Amino acid sequence: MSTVEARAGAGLAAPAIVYFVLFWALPALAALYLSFTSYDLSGTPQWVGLDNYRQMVTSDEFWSSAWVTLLYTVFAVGPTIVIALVVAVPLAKPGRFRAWLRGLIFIPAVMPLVGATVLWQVIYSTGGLADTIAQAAGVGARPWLTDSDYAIWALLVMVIWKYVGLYVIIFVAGLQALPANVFEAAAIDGARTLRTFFLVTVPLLRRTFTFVIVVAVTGAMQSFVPAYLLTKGGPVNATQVLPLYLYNNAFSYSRFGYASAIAIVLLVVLLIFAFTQFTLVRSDEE
Amino acid sequence: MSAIPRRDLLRGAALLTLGGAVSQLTLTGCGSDDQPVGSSKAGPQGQVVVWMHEEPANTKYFNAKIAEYQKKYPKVTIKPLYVPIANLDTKLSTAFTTGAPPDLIKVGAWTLAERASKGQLAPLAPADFGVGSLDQLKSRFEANAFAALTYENQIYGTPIDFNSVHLWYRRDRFEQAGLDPDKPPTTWEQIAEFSQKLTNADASKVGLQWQLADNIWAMLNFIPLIHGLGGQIIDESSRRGMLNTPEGIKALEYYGSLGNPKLSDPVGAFGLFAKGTSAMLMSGRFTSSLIPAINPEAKLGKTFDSAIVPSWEGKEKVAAGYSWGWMVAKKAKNPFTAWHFINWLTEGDNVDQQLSATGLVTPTAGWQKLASASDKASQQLEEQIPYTDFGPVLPQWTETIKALLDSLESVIHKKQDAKTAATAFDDAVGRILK
Amino acid sequence: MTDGIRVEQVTKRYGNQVLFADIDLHVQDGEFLVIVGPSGCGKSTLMRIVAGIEPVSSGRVTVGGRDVTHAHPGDRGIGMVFQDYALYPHLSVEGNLAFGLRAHHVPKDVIRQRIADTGEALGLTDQLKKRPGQLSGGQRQRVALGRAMIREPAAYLMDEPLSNLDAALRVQMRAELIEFHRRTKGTVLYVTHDQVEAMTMGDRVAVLNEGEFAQIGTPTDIYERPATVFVATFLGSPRMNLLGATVRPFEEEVELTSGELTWRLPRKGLPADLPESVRIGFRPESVHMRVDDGTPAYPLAATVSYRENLGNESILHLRDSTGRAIVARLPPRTGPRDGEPATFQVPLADLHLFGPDGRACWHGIELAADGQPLPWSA
Amino acid sequence: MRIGRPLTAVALIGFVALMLLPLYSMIVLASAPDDGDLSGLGFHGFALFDNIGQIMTDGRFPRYLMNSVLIASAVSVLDVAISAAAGYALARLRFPGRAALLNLVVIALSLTPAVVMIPVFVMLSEIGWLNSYQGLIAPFAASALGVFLVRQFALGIPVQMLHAARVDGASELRIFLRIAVPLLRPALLTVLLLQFLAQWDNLIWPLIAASEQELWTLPLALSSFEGEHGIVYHLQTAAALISILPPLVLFSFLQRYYVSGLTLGGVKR
Repeated sequence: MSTVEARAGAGLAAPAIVYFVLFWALPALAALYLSFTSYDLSGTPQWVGLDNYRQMVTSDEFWSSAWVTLLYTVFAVGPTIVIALVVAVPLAKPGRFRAWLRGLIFIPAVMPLVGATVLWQVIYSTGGLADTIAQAAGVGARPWLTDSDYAIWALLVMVIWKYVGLYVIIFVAGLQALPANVFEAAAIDGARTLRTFFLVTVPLLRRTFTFVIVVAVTGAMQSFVPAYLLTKGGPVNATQVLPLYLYNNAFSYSRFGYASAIAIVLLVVLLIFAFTQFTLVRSDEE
Repeated sequence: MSAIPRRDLLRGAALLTLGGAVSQLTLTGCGSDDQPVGSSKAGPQGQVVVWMHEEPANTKYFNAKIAEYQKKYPKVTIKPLYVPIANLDTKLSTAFTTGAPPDLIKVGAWTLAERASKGQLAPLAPADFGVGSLDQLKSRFEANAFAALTYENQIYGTPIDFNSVHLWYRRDRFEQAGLDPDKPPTTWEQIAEFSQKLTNADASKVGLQWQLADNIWAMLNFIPLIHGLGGQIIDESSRRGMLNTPEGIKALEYYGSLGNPKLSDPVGAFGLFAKGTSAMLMSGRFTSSLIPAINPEAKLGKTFDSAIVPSWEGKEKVAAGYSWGWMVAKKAKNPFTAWHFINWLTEGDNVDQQLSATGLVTPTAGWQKLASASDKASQQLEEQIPYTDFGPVLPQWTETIKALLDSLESVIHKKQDAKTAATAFDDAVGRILK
Repeated sequence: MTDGIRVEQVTKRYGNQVLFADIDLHVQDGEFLVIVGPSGCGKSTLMRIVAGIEPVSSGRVTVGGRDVTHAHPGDRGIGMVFQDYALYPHLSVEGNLAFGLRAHHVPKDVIRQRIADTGEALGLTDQLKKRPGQLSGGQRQRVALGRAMIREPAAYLMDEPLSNLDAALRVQMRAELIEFHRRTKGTVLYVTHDQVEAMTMGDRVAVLNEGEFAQIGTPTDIYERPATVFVATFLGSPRMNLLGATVRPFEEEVELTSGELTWRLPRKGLPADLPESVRIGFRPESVHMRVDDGTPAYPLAATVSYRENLGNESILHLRDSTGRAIVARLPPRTGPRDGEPATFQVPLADLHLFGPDGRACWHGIELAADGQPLPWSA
Repeated sequence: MRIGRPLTAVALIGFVALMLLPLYSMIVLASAPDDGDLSGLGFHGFALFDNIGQIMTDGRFPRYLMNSVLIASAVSVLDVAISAAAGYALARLRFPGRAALLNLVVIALSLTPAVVMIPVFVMLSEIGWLNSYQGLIAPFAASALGVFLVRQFALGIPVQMLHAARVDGASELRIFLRIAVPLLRPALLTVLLLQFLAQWDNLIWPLIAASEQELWTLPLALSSFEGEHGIVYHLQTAAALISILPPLVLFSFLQRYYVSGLTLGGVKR
């Protein structure tokens, strides 16, 4: 029996194993090797030992990018999850109207980033929609993308706008799987049910949370396309997240060895994070 | 230092999993591409793959020209690929990595040094142009035309989209500010003075606005300032950053004193100028058609106009220029035909057609006399060519100029004073070029 | 079909841990055998070994005389009913019943016929198109049974099938299962931790503890002649009272001293090699109010700590003079009041003696079986 | 307490309105005949259909759109198949290599795609898969996210049910196809949607892996509106508007399955 099970398991997993070995494990090994070399995408990788890592830890740009990445991850993941959950609770109830609302919120998520960023560049430009709203709100126009203090937040607003719908859908699904009585009690319509929400609904959604957090954090820490397209990492590198710094080093400066070293550092950080999460998941399962 | 042959490591991935048979095939396949297809005897034939960036007007013109050429030389197939401009370099870098690049590329001349230093490009061979010597070839172009296309005394390409940056200004804004629109500023000191008059209280309208947050434009904006003062960005022989000098700091301070970096437009400084938010712009010949495309209400000669690049009072004029180049990959299978095609594009009235259809200048000798070059901006470009500087020629150009951009940005955004920013740049250059 | 189920010399190890070693069990053809034991005793694993869900480490399993030790679960000729039914929630009742037949490529018309028959036998004819989620607990139970039946297995395996039902339904389903067995005469191996199920349903009961069968026998046998302290205390509620005692030969009798109690048992009928230290066992229902009716019984002085009135009976929690807890089960509204001292008695025939190894050395009932007059001393 | 209900509704509609404002602005921009106005609030001229017409008759845009649909569909279907099998096996079967696969999945989840791009590129070039649909599809044929999600979900399938099927005589493959797959449907649809969207947005890979315009995809088409000196954004937003439609159709089609019980291995056991 166990041989049957083992054979079946191996058979079902085989395509995935082949895929992950070919497209991730071997390239990861290549990246690990290249991180100890100087490699400009042509010629021969030159072994340089720990030079890349040494250069990384002494580079202000690396540390500033690491800080921006931390900021970006925390403030992309946190608000997205909170907003998504708060919105998902009333939206999780059945009904055609709510289905429509879910669909509307989801639209930004299906828009290619290339299109979305141009839209937001227009919104954020001087005299654009963001200024109009800010003026109507009495805040006054702001240099959204051109001030290093604002740009990261402007970027985050776009990112949250873009992805919150996706997480709403995941939470709605998670909520709908809860027993109906809990779910009904959890609608936010008063102080008492607000407490139910925090004491009952949120704890019951723990597994959904785990999944969402792992996905959102690993996604945020690897994403560079929004910053790359919206601000090119500027102004004054204020929005240069680590993956963008990596991408620039790899493909603009042809320092593939150095870029690989950054990737390995990111990998280690994310592995620690993922394994922590997995441990939590596991303790949750048994 | 140990070294592993270039692709062995990466190929390992394929070998490990696909077994010997496939790699055997590809290995034998690698060795067989050293026979050039066309030659001066056989004439142009075979396939030429061309990559360039996407630009609607050019795409249309170029496709038409390919059809025309293929009709004339039926044995040739030209296969163009139009890549979004932001991604062209990434695409090229990866293509060169596999050793199977396109035959012909049109890229910014500023990336030439990097590609040439990696041995990716073939030096220009006069024979491919049907001439006996390089000098003969050069004589068919403007005198300064190859300056941007030379690396370590080797020419690697022919110029196209040749530009020298000069001054653009809004006549309407000048009038509103009580300035004479027929007397544009001629010195940087005047520019500063005019800018002051053209800037309103909250700096929502400004005088001269630089093109910010962009590598190549950072260089094009800054070179006239620092070179005009007799300074240098880097010393190419000693490979040192030179911003932390009196000239460098003065240029940086001047750069930081103009415009408002917080103004924002999806088309950057071009958009601000097109809408009249800024009154002056340092830009190239293409500006005359770009501005009305952004804002149809802006009209050349009426709303805006152009002038020669300013100089520092009592100093020589220095203009910054850039050029794109046609280059042929060293591994091209068909270099003769590629160059033949490029040469053909400069023959007859093709240069004239190209200029009127796309606004791209191929600086062949006498181009300025063509019908399509009769406009003011073309004449200004022609006038500036002798004193046009194309900036440093470095394999590490992108990273170096990014460092320059960082320093310029931190000065104009008031994150650092000029001295600190200059030092930061020199340090960065030290690291990059070591 | 003959020979039921045989488990021979089966050993199951997980890594270094031995769950059970060289275990034997024979479920006779047509027999309803219940394995009972506390959770974690290995009873479910044993059943899963028979089912083929768990591989054996060594040993042999036969079903209907056929060696199935290494056969796929689907090829063992067994039908199984799972603890929480394990019905396929996305399939209709029909789909659930047909699943196994389809897997065995039984012709369509045969499947249709068998579904109809099974549905009728189990009163599910009107539910065939419904999904498990739309059924009541009892109906689901019947579907689970039907799924096991429909393939006409040589033996049935039932893994705590009633444990998730509420009390009333459990009684009803218990009756249905007994009726099912009577009707089909199928061989059933039934696992439960519930002693009531074990006692009421099994032709025989096998008590499993820590990987070993403590006793296999008829329910009566197991209740009246528990082979070990474990069996004695596991079956019966409230559990059997146990008092440690020392044994001293005393002329023709044997004196058992336990705290302030001194009971003398006739030497005759007792094993000769009675250990020096034993445990005296008697069930709560064997503690009676003292009456001198001549039945041989031993006195027991104790005080009532508290009582539970269950309506049909009273459970008295007693404490003797040395503070040991003893439980008595009396008819309702009888016995002394709380806090009152009283003297109870325990009939000799209801006594059990267990050695220090936990094995029974003597059951009072064996004397009674002899029909001899029993002396009783004070 | 009852007052809360209309308040919730108002807050909800307010939030949705806020989400939709940029989209409204986008329609305004996409409808403009030129790039002059930036406020994005009021229409000045309505040339939406002209703009869309101009894009669609360009010749390449419809082709890119079709490629995107094709590649995103192929990738997401493949990913669903491979992730379903692997995720189920990881959660519910014991087999040699299980721990290794789980580690691979976590590594893949944590590894920045930019660095794997070059080795994968070289590898595909060695086997001649550049410039082909398979070269665009294979590198995304499975996803760590998909395997991870399916595994989480499959942990919610009671083991008993699988045992029941085994006792019923079903082969492991039959159990996977007839029991696990139907039960995993919500998770599989989620994987389908997530991967479809990821491919819909994939900019870099089609760019570098394909050198034939016939193989390029939508993000490249959108990027192509960006020229050397800025961007033609009224056309680009119009193109972006078109590109919303296919995934939106897919989503509304999936929504009724998708939302009907994605437990993520949730509270049900």
